[in-house]
Formats: sequence, structure tokens, C-alpha cells
Amino acid sequence: MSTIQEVQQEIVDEFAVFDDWMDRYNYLIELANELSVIDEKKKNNDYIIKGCQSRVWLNAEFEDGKVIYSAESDAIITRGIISLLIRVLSGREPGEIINAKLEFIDQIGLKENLSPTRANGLLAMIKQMRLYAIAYDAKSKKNEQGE
Amino acid sequence: MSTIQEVQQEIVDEFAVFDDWMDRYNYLIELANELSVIDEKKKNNDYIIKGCQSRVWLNAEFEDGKVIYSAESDAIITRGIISLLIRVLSGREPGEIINAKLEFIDQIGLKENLSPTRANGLLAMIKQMRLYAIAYDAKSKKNEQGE
Amino acid sequence: MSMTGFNIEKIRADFPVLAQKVHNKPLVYFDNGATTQKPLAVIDVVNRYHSELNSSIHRGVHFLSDQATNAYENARREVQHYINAKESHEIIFTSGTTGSINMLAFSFGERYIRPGDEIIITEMEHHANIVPWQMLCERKGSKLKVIPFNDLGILQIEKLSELITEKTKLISVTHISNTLGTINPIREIINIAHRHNVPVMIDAAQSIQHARIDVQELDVDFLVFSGHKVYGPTGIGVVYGKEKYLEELPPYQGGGDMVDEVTFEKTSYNVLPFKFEAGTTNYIGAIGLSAALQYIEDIGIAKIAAYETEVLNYGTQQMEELGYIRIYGRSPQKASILCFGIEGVHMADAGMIFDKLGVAVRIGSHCAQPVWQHFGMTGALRASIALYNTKEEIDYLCKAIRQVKTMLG
Amino acid sequence: MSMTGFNIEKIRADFPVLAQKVHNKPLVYFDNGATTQKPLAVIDVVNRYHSELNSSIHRGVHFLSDQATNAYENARREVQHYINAKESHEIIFTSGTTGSINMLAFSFGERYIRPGDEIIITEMEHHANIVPWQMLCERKGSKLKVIPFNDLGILQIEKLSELITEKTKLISVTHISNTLGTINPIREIINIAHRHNVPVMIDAAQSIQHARIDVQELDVDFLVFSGHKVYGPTGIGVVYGKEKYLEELPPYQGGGDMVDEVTFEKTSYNVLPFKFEAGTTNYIGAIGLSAALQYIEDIGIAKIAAYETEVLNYGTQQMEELGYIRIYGRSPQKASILCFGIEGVHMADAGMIFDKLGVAVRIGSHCAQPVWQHFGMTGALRASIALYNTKEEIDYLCKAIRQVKTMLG
Ligand SMILES: Cc1ncc(COP(=O)(O)O)c(C=O)c1O
Ligand SMILES: Cc1ncc(COP(=O)(O)O)c(C=O)c1O
Repeated sequence: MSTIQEVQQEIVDEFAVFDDWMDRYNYLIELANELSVIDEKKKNNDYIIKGCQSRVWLNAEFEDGKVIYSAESDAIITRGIISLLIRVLSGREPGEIINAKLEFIDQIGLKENLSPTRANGLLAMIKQMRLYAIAYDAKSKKNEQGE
Repeated sequence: MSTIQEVQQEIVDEFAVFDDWMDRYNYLIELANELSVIDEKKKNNDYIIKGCQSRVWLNAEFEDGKVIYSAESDAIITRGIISLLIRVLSGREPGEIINAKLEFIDQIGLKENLSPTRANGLLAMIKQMRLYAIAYDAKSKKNEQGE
Repeated sequence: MSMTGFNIEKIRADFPVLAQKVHNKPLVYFDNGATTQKPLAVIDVVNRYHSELNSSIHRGVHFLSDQATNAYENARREVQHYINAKESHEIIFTSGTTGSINMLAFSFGERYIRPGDEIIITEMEHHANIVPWQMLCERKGSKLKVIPFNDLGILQIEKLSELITEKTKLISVTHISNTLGTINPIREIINIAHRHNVPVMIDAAQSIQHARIDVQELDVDFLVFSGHKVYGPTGIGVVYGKEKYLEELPPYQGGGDMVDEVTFEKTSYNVLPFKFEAGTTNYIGAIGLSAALQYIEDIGIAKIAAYETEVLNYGTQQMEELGYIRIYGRSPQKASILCFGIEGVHMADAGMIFDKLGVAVRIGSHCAQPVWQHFGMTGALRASIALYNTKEEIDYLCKAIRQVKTMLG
Repeated sequence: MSMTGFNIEKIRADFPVLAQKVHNKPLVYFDNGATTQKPLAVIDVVNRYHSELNSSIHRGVHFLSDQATNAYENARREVQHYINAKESHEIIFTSGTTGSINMLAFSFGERYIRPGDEIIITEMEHHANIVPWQMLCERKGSKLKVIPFNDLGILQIEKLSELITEKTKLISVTHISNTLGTINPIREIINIAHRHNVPVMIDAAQSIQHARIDVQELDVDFLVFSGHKVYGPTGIGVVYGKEKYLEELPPYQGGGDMVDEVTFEKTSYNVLPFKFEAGTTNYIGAIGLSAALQYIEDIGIAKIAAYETEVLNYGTQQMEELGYIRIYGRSPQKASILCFGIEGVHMADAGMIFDKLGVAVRIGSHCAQPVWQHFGMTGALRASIALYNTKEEIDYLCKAIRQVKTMLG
């Protein structure tokens, strides 16, 4: 499996072929459909990440020492960006996720979506993904100690 | 006795000889000493006109149908200006005072002292002088009716 | 020239920001309900006071202080004149509409509100005209009642008579809704209220820039608005209050200038309007606001209103022709605000694309969540019109909507 | 150049208003305690935001709104950095010092003050740090206690331990007196207070521009100041509060942006700092304030303080040499403020003559009546020094005093 860094580079290369923002957004809309959607039952307030204008739900399971994310949003471009985040972070060990530097969002020209002012929940989403990783990290360390 | 208008003109002529503000202020300081001072007993809070930075006391008596003003201030330039006001308005009938247009203050270059922002009590003083005249006017009309 | 006497090219040239490019596209600014842009008349006067005449007001004896004080007190008279208040001391400068309503909620509340008393607002209020009353009600044990609107966004004014009781102490209503655009029948509301001896506060945040307001003719008791929504600076707002009420209300904030005598035992307060203006006021903001109101008067509010309505109606019609737009707020009495949804498209997605196209619209609840609760939604897109907007900009907005629909719908 | 590294000519050139003539005389501006003049760095940034980037913050999804929001949040971080706060959300923007203290008096009062509780201030407070507490005490049935100063204007800090009881809930003290110039031993006061578990609020209105302030080092609980006294715009101020307190305090004003969810039944509030910033804030004011603080940092507050002290000491010495000047406030720890009387001359008369000579000083109580009650007077003349004042201006002031004395004394 490629590293977080490698997957980010992959994405940057994919986006490099687009000349303008429209193509980039159209591609995000395509990606939105590939999102590994969250269990319908979990589209409730326990899993919601509050953004101002669009809603985002996020879940994470811990399987074989890896964090598996699934998510959903009612806004399609946001969903596209989330699918990229999941492609980069899902299925990895907590430690990797915690230490990841997510630079691709900026590099593919979506920086404004990370602006705290956008209130589209993306920043909060990244924070929540990390928090899950931290929680599972602690859990697995505790289990090791218990052994 | 000259009219209010004539006395105002007199004052304007007197001040016309001064080239600059310093001479005008020095003359006001001279005039300050000529002020027909208020009865010491009346220098109390009943007679005070609240200004911010200097205090002014004003009294008015009604004698033979004429309003006689006396006043005092703890600031000397204010006292000088007051002495001019008294020279113009004191010893006149209420009606004259009520209808008087006091233009000399502006004409002798003291307009800024009438600015509401100066808070030296001069505007409030003029208002109070008029109020006395209005009160005595009402009183004398009532007396006439009573006859 | 769009209408006789309304020289839109000249007006647009007065607002330097309109010449901006955004993402390499000409800026199309339709976020005027949030804040309006500033004409040179305002920018220059602020600049001039910063560069030549800045000085603290009221307590100075020196030239600069005189000049600034006169300008500030003239600004008060300009506001008085603009809304035709009887006395200049009925005009209080505050930090904005929100500051104004909070001041009134506190001072009015301290003076008049007892446990069990009632305050009436409407379902279409901005949070600024909801939350201060909720906070007051919580503090005083009083109750908030709400006049509903129907699905067209028209206030169900016929319910008001049922809502008013002897416990009603105040009715606070927005003049023009910042989401539905509805122009409320405030004259009628005031008449009904006064028949029950209840005073009325009008939130004019969205009307001061679009409609003629004459507080004496309306016989309104309190009226509030913000400078920044009427082409003036940020950080300045107004409370108009009838003298008889302002005299009775206790001060809101304590500090310099609002006092007469201060001792540790007892402090007495200054006269109106100073009683309500504690501390160094935003005098440069007030002077800027005055320049903004003069700018409007020079053009004429009636002309502005007619022009804006023309643009609004054109916008409504163009959007309807698209066939997939839902407009929220269909009152025949409507001004300047156009809230809408694009079928099958999330407002957040649309907002991102609009931005890339240089179009500034707002999305979300527009600080009026109960309005969207009414419709079972969380918000909508909003294009809000100012005197410098044009039909060409509406055309561009509709083109942008078509593009959004193609990409997302 | 007056001191190494302090280029006074260059600094003066940064402040366009200083080139003004008043009554045909060069302006000598010594009214900095009331308000300071604005450098080009501030004037220009305000101008620029008015002309190019104005847009309502936080809720927009468009470019201008992003830019303005970023600038506003960067301004918050600049203030955080300037006073070395731990978190940027410990910085709340308000309308000014007076607005800040009133906000704290209300919110702190609602949360912590019960009948019989005590708040301690000092005898040398500005009305802004007296009246809000008096209003609170009246509302809550609590009590105001006062630390006196001696005739030199030095706080009698030894009395503090007697004044503190278990009922003491807050101590609120000015850092630098706006009349006596005294620099109070706030570190000591904070230490004493904390030993009794009492939080301390510092009024930094007169110190933020003259002294280095590190809120973490001081361990101060609340600190407030105004933009316009630190070379920034009017209508903007700051509350710094420790997170643990700000989290606990209820909001002061209700409105947009300070809420999370609003329904008529129940409203929940936003997180810090937004909980305390209801409505459209004065974001242009905040951005201007940030430019002002950066301007100071570029020069260096230590250099400024040293230079100002040199001018202050020179002024004190020159006035003493006149032989008929009484100076109020003789603490060895003193900054920037020079209150004085001229023997045999009423301050109002002196003020008029100063004005004619182009000298802007202030006369009166300077919104600190208790200070003058201490001396059995109603007020005094005040020359207050900023970083752009010079010894030559002190010489001119003394010349003006001699002229006043000749005319009136
Ligand atoms: C020590 C002190 N506190 C508070 C204030 C009030 O500041 P503002 O008028 O800017 O609210 C001042 C300014 O006059 C002051 O000098
Ligand atoms: C109807 C209405 N009331 C109140 C407000 C609040 O105004 P401000 O944010 O300027 O205090 C607004 C603006 O958003 C509004 O539209």
C-alpha cells in the first residue's frame, strides 16, 4: 500500500491535468459518487460534524489495527473533497493518520475550502478524523499493555 | 436708553479696534472686573448654571417692569463675556429680552465660546437669562390681568 | 441610464469596490443584505477626519475637539432629519442594530418588564430581534410571543389582536424581513398596538436604505438600524426613541460622558442623548454614517426604492423563467431581498460555484433560523439588491445559476 | 533624532494630522490621553478595506467575505500576540474600553455576584471603571469598595489586604491612571488577589500604548482597552479574558453570530470568542487596530516607553522651573500623563488661551471626578504625551503657560 504522502502526490498529479477550476470541480463531483457512504442509520446527530451551510456525517471503525472511515454530506462538492480525504487516510494505522500533513488540498487549489470562514465543516471534519485516530491509538496501546 | 441693537453695535465697535485675539481677550479680562457681581449669598447651587469647566451663577430681579441681572463666574474670561451680556440685556423689559437676537458674540470673534462643546456654560447662561425674562413677563401679564 | 434621473453609471463610479475583480471575474456584489459597499463620499470623510480633524469629542476646549464635536452633533441632526425625528436628542448612537436592540431590551426591561409580562415579535425576525428578548425573558421571567407568517411570507397580522393582552409590554417587529423581503405593515401594527397602549419597536436594519421612514408620521416609539447596511461605516448604529420613553429608561452602559456627578456614594446621570452614550463614541463612524445618509438624500430615497424594485422584479421574473428556482417570500409588498433555492442543488455547492464566477451571494439561514424552520429547511441562497445593482448583473446571476444547474443539478 | 533608534521626524511624518495648523499656529497636540492620532498605516488600511475588500464576515462563502474574515481573525491574532494571550479566542472585540467593562460587569455579575458580595476598585479609576460596577451593585445588592491613594497619587496598596474579605468577588484596577499618570503595581495586586482566589480585571486604556503588557506573565484574569487610544480607529475595543472565565460567563448581547441554534423555545450559544461578539462587529475597526499594534511593534514598545518618559520628565522639570505650577500625581512610577494647575488661573481661562496658541490640552475632571474630590477641586489641565510628542513641544507648552500667566495670573 502506498504511503499517505504518495497518495497525496497521486491526487495532485490527477488534478494537474485540469486547466481551470470548472474542470476541477466537475472532477470533484464525479468523485463524490465514489464516496464510501456511511451506514444510513448513522446519518444522525451523533455522527454529524457541524458546519454552517452543509452537513457532514463521519464514522470510523477500527479493524485489524487500521482506521476505516465512512462519511456522507448533503453537499456534493464537499462530498467530493471528503472522498479524497478518505482515499488518503482510510485504512491506515492511527499513528500514520495522526502524523499526516495534509497538503494536497492546498496544492489542488481547494485551499479556500479550508478557510475557517467557509464553515463547510471540512476543517472540523479533518479534526474529527484525527480525533478518531487518536482515540483508537490510545485504545490499541491499552490493549497491548493489557496483554 | 439705547436699544439692545444699539448696545450690541457699540460693543462691536469697541472690539473693532483690536487686531488680534490677544487684545480682545485682554479687554475681556478688563471687563470681567466691571461685572455687577451677584450677592455672595446667592453663589450657591440654586443659582448655579452648570457648565463643565467653569461655574456660573446668575440671578435676576424684577424692578419697575425691568429685569436686573447679576452674575458671577470663577473663570475670568467667562466673566468678561457675561459682563457684556449683562450690559446688553440688564435693565430692560422682558419682551425686549425675549425677542433679542444676540449677534455681537459672533461678531466680536467669540463664536467658539458659544459652541455647545465648550461647556463653559455660556449657552446655558443665555438660555437661563431668557427664561427669567419669560417668567417675569408671565408674572407681569398676570398682574395686569388681575387689576 | 436606467430610469429618468437615476444615473446608474455615475452611481457605480461612486463605489470603488465595484470595480474589483474576483477570481479574475468582475465582481457582482449581491450581498447587500449583509453589508453594503461605501461610496467615496463616506470613504473620503472618514479619511479626512483621520488625517485632519481627529479628536475626542465633547470634553475638549480646543479647536480639533470643537470641530469633531460639531461634526458629531451635526451627524446626529442629519439622522434626526433623515428619519424626521422631533428632537435631535431622540437619536442615540450605538455600535449597530444589534447593539441598539440589546440596549433597548436591557433598559426597557429594567424599567417596565415584570415576571409574567409579554413581548411580541414575529416569526420572521433576525436573531438580533429574537435573542435579546429571550435573554430578557429569561432574566425577568417574562414571555415571548410570536406573530406567524404564512407560506407566502406574509405576516398574519390578523393574529395580533389575539396575541395582545394586558400583559403585553412591547411589540418589536422588523420593517423589512432580511430573508423574505416582506415589507411589513408597520403602520397598522403600530395603530393596533397603540390602541392597547403598547409601544412598538421597529427593526429598520433592512429598510433604512430602501424605504422612506418618517418616525413622527408612523408614530413609532423606537426604531433601530445599522450604519454599515446603509452605505456607512461599520461599528455605528442608531436608536431612535420617543423622548418620553428615553427620559424614563435607565442607562444601559456606565462610563464617561453619560454621567453628571460621580461619587462613590451616588452617581447621577447626564441628560439625553448623552445618558445612553457611555464612553468615547464611534464619532468617526457617526460622521461617516451622516455622509452616507446625505449621499442617499442627494439621490432621493423614492428614486432609489423605485429603481431597486425594478431590479428586484426583473430578477424575480428572470429566475422564474428558469423553471427550477423556488423563491422564498412572495409577498406583493417586497423589497430588495431575493431568497431562492435551485432544485436539486445544495446551496453550499451553488455558493462555491457562484464565488468562482465572481458572484457574491450569501447562503445559509441569514441569522433567521426560525424562518427556515417554518419551511422545514436550513436556509437558502440570497441575492440582496442595493442602489448600485443592475439588470445586467441579474442577467449574469441567472447565467451563473444556469451554469450551477448544468454542473450539479 | 532624539534617541538612538527613535527617529522622531520619521514618526511625526507618519501622522498627517500633526502637520495641521490651528488658529494659524502649528498644532501642538497634547490630548493623547483622550484620543491618539492615527498613523498612515492605519488610515491606509481602513481606506483600503473600504475601497477594495469590504464585506460582511464569518457567514459568507464568497471571496470578499473570506478576505475580510481572514483579516479580522488575523487582527484577533495580532492582539493575542501583542498582549501575549495564550489563545486567540481569549480576545473579544468590543466597541471600546467602556463597552468592554460594561460587558464584563454584566456577564461577570450575572454569573458570580450575589447580594452582599463585594467588588474592589481604586480611588483613581476613570468613570468607565466605576459606574458599571455601581450599576451592577445596585442591581445585585452588592457593594463597591475603594482602595485610596495618597496625596502623591500613589495607591495605598497596603490597605488592600484589609479590604479583601470572603465576599470579595473581583478587583478591578486601572494600570495607569488617566489623571495622575501613576503606574499601579498590578503584579502585586494580582498576587494578593490570587492568594484570596479573587480574579483581577485591569483597565489598560492608558497603558496599552505606553507599556509592555504580557497577560500570561502577569497572570491577569481580564484586561480591557480601546483602539482609539492606541493609534487605532474609534468604535473598537478589546476584552481579554482567561478561557476558563470566558467559558463560564453568560453572553452579554444577543444577536447574529453569537448563537448556535435559535428556536423560539430555546437558543444555544456559539463557542468563544463568538459567544461575546453579537451582530456585525466593527471588523474594519479591528483591522485598523491591528495595523496600529503592528505599527507600535515595528518601533518597539520599550523604545516608545523610554522616549515618552524622557519627554514626560523633561515636561515635569520645565514646569517646575516656572515656579507657579502645581503638578497632580507625583508617583515615581509614572507615565505619559501630566495634570497641572497654574497658580491664580482658572483652568477654563487657561484652556481658551492654549487653544488660541494652537496647543491642545484638556481641562476638567477627565472623567475621574473622585480623583479631584480627593484634592478638593473640580479638575485640572492635562497634557498627555504620545510617541510623536517632542521636547520642543514641551518648550512651546511652557511658553504658552507663561503667556497665560502674564495675561491672567
Ligand atoms: C483609564 C481609562 N479607562 C477607561 C477609559 C474609557 O475609554 P473609552 O472612552 O475609549 O471607552 C479611558 C479613556 O478615557 C481611560 O483613560
Ligand atoms: C433585519 C435585521 N435586523 C438586525 C440585523 C443586525 O444588524 P447588525 O449585524 O448590523 O447589528 C440585521 C443584519 O444582519 C438585519 O437584517
